[in-house]
Amino acid sequence: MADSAIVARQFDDAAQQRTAADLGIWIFLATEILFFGALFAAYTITRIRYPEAFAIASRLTNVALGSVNTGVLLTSSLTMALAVRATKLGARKASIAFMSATVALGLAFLAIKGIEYYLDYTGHLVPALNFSYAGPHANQVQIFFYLYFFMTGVHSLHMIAGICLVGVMIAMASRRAFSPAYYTPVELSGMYWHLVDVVWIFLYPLLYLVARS
Amino acid sequence: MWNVPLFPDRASSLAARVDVLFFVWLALATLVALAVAVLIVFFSIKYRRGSSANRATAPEAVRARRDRRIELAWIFVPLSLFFVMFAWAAELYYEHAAPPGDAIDVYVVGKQWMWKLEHAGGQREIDELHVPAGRPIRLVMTSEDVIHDFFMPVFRIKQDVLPGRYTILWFNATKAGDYHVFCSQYCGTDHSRMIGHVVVMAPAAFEAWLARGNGAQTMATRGAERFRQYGCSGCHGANASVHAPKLEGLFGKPVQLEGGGTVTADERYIHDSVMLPKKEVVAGYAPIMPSFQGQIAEEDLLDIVEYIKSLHDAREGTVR
Amino acid sequence: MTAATAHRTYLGAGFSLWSWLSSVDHKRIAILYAVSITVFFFIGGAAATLIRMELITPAGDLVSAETYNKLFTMHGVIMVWFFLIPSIPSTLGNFLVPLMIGARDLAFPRLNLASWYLYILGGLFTIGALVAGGVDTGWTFYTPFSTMFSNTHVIAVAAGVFIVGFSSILTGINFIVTIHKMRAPGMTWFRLPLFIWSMYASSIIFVLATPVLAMTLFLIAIERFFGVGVFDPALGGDPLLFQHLFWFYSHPAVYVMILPAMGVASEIITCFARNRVFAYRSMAYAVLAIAIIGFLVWGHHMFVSGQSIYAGMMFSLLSFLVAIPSAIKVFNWTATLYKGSISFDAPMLYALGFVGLFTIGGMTGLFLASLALDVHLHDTYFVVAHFHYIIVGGAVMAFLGGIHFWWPKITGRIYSDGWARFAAILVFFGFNLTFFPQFILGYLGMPRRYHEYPPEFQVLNVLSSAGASILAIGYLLPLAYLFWSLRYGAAAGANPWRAKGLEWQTPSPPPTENFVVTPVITEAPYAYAESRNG
Amino acid sequence: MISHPVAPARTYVLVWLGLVTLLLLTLGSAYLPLGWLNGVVNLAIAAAKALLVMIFFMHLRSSHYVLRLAAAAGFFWLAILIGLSLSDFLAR
Repeated sequence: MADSAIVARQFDDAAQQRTAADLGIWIFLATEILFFGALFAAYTITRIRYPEAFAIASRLTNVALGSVNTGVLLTSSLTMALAVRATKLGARKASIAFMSATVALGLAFLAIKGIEYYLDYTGHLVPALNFSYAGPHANQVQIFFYLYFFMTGVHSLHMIAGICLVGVMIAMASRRAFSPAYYTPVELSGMYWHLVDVVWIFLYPLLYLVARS
Repeated sequence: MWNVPLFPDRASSLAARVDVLFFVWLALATLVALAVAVLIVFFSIKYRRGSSANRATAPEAVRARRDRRIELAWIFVPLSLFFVMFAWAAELYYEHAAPPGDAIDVYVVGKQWMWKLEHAGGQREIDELHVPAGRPIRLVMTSEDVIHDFFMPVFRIKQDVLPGRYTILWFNATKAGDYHVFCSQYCGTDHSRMIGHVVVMAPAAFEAWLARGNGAQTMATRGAERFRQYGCSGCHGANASVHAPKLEGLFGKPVQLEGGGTVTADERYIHDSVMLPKKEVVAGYAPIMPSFQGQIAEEDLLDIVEYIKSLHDAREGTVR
Repeated sequence: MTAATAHRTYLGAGFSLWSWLSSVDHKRIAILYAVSITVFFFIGGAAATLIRMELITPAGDLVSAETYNKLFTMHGVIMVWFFLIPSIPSTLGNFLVPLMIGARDLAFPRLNLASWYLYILGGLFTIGALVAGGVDTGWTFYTPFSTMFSNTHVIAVAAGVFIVGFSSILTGINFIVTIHKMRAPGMTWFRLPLFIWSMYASSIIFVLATPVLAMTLFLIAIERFFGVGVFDPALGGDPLLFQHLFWFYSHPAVYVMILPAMGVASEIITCFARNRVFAYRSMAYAVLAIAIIGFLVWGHHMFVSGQSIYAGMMFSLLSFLVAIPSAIKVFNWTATLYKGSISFDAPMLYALGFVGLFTIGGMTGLFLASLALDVHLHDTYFVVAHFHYIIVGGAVMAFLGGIHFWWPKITGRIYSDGWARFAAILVFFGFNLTFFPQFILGYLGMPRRYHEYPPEFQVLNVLSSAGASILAIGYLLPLAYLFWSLRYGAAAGANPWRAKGLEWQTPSPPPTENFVVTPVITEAPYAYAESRNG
Repeated sequence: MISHPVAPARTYVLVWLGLVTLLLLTLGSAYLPLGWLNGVVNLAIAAAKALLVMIFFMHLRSSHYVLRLAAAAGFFWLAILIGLSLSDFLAR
């Protein structure tokens, strides 16, 4: 089992095993960038076609909650980075504490996102469900909200996956699965978590900050 | 049964030029394929296992230098050839995309699974297009549902026909006859039955055909009716109280847009102004026009487009 | 074979079904893939057979228009995603990548098994949708037809392709990491066999293109389900946006089919010409160049779509550029024969057939890259003939060549060379008879995806269908004599072709750990001439 | 035993402070009437934040160049996708 501290049979040594895992996760993250990339491309082209509608629609998003959520996510990246660091140093309790904080912040993010979704719902901004908008460009405003829900929705699915992943890491850490010599799963979970954060870093200005001035 | 054509008829000014391009490619491709085949066969025989051919190779350094020269040759010789062929094909493509100013407009609407065509004089056709030889014809095309494609092999041209948008195709037919029109973009169940004819006629015969055509009203007359029917005249009419842009003499002129920039008032602009009025607002006017997306059939809109074009003609002919 | 040695081979590592379904050995997973893609190949082939039968007569008299549309959609979807794209990488690639670089396994063996299960899951979705009534959008899923107008099982098939896409991604990740990290001592980058280079280049496409397709299909499914979206003009979307996203994946996907075939051809031609490959380094750079420039040319599928004509010109120019490395490969294979010592065993016949058919396919691609000519040829049978020359004449021919070349290594058995040569020749002639008439049909103007056609096209269509029946026999024959060899074939020995690759230095079939001792590499690949003895 | 270098906790906290500052900066700048520059500033700040996360939290600073190449490839190919698609939409 590659999950144990023992080097898996296909590798020569632990260093080879770990550099392989590092490269593997980065390539996976590159595929994630392009997975979201298709959405960013669709967003860019649609925004260029309907700049006024996107300006109007973006002002209908909840910038306060969006900004707070960005802060929450950035902080969760800090706790995750500290958790990986603690694991590397063999500080098991600190590592568990930081990972628990990460999970808590992740859940907070989802909760805030949920409140936002609820407010969007009561504001009749959910396409295909209850969208109605009386101002100009209603049809294109709806397209913005379609992209908004699509992009944040796919991002939230990634958040949920990340939370589960870190949860498993907590369980493994409490069973003393990691040591300064073996911490690859935590490292990889951290990388995934940070990438989901990076995606949000771009979603935030594109969805919330269009034409606020 | 034994009528087996191996090469299509040629019936437009462009077709001959596309064919020349094709034959040059064919010659190049045959040359390369033959060269590869001949070399493979020649080497296969000469250097078959057990043959007594001389296999002694030059020293490594000499060989490496020679190999590099060969490599560079077969990078740069094809590359320069490709640039020439690219430029040639691109030039022809540009001409294919740029209709001459004096072309006769015919309007095409594709729908699953038929072609509806309309001449400016109001003559309507289904799956048939009558055109005079020797005059450039410009097709303004749109679709009511999915993407179709108007393909006329004898003219060597085709163009996708998109919903919600106008695309343009033009040709100058040179030879009278009855030729195929195919829908060549897959469009659903009866895609292969979305075919028709383009009938190229001598100009006189075409005039006669037009005269006995079914056009009780010209497209512009019909367009004027639609213009009232959809309420356009309420704002754009002569004695409307609303501040709306004047349409007389608009067509073909540059339009100043709100927020800077100009566009030419072509078919696309008129179409988009009706469907997406907020997209390109004329400078100095409030964006108050409602969108007609989903409320007006593409055919009716084409009538209105032709009507607005005719306003242009009327002004230059009479008002001045 | 004694009991002791039998136990040591990967085939002897377990005989129960579960021992196969739970194996993380790359060689056993390769076999799992080989069996599954063969099944899909014959399903897709059955659809092709019905299509060719329908097209014998101009009238649509064998199947209804709806059925016909579902048939060519099923043929495309299954052949592209369930056969061609995984074909060489997931079978020969899976088997050979660790063996050729001197590794014990891929870097992530369990991921490798997971990718097979994803493939099967995606396949089940797709087959399920077909059984439930099929889908009629064409494999290209063009909007707004796929989102608003088709009333077939678009979402289920999109889900199947979405899932199988992740199988490709996992394979790609595994190969890239393995090639970077697991090479045996002395196996430097420029000592890698060209097959490894081709796997590396294909993997780049797998990981960077496939996610875009996955998300695009997701967008299609949501737009279809909820009636809001960015593709349908009636909703304010743009159908050309879909085409850009789709071809950003699907054009590189064509290179995923042909690059591995190029790798196979390089291995076979050097072995049977007993010669070093001509200009090894430019062969390696060429596959990378094809993989990378191949991402920049997708707009050549859209010259008549209503795309900006200036964008069209840019994409046309870039398309000519990507032809250069392909041309280099063809010339270099030919030059590899010079001063060789050539024998014509079955794998070599397949490989030489590949070079010829690929040359024709590649040259006709240049016709299509030429803007004004594409205006006439786009969406006609000329395009159909062109891409079948590349991916059937090219990729499938090379795949069969590879199967014949490595069969003794994979199974430890020798097949009948006479039958194999006969099948190779049959496939070559059957293929040309099937697809050459389609070039003529295309220039005449016969559009693709036509259930009925004007009667003057009949003779050429009958020729094509006749060729297809020969081709079908050519594809069924290997199934018979290869299976026969499993039981009655002579033992192959470690290196029946006296080939140079590392994979030939271990017993046939290889032991579970691939090498008894980790090999150390001291020389460049294809050192045939140095050890040639007559 | 080769292992990843371990950065001091202070580095991470400083990076986080940087990130939060940039967040406030982008939020603030969004309300300045800069016209088309707003979008550019927003994206530039987002890129800076992403770089901070990737360089420090994801350890690209101390990583092998192949890993940096893999990270860059994702963004580079995304640029190809968006850039070449735009060549159509902007030139129509």
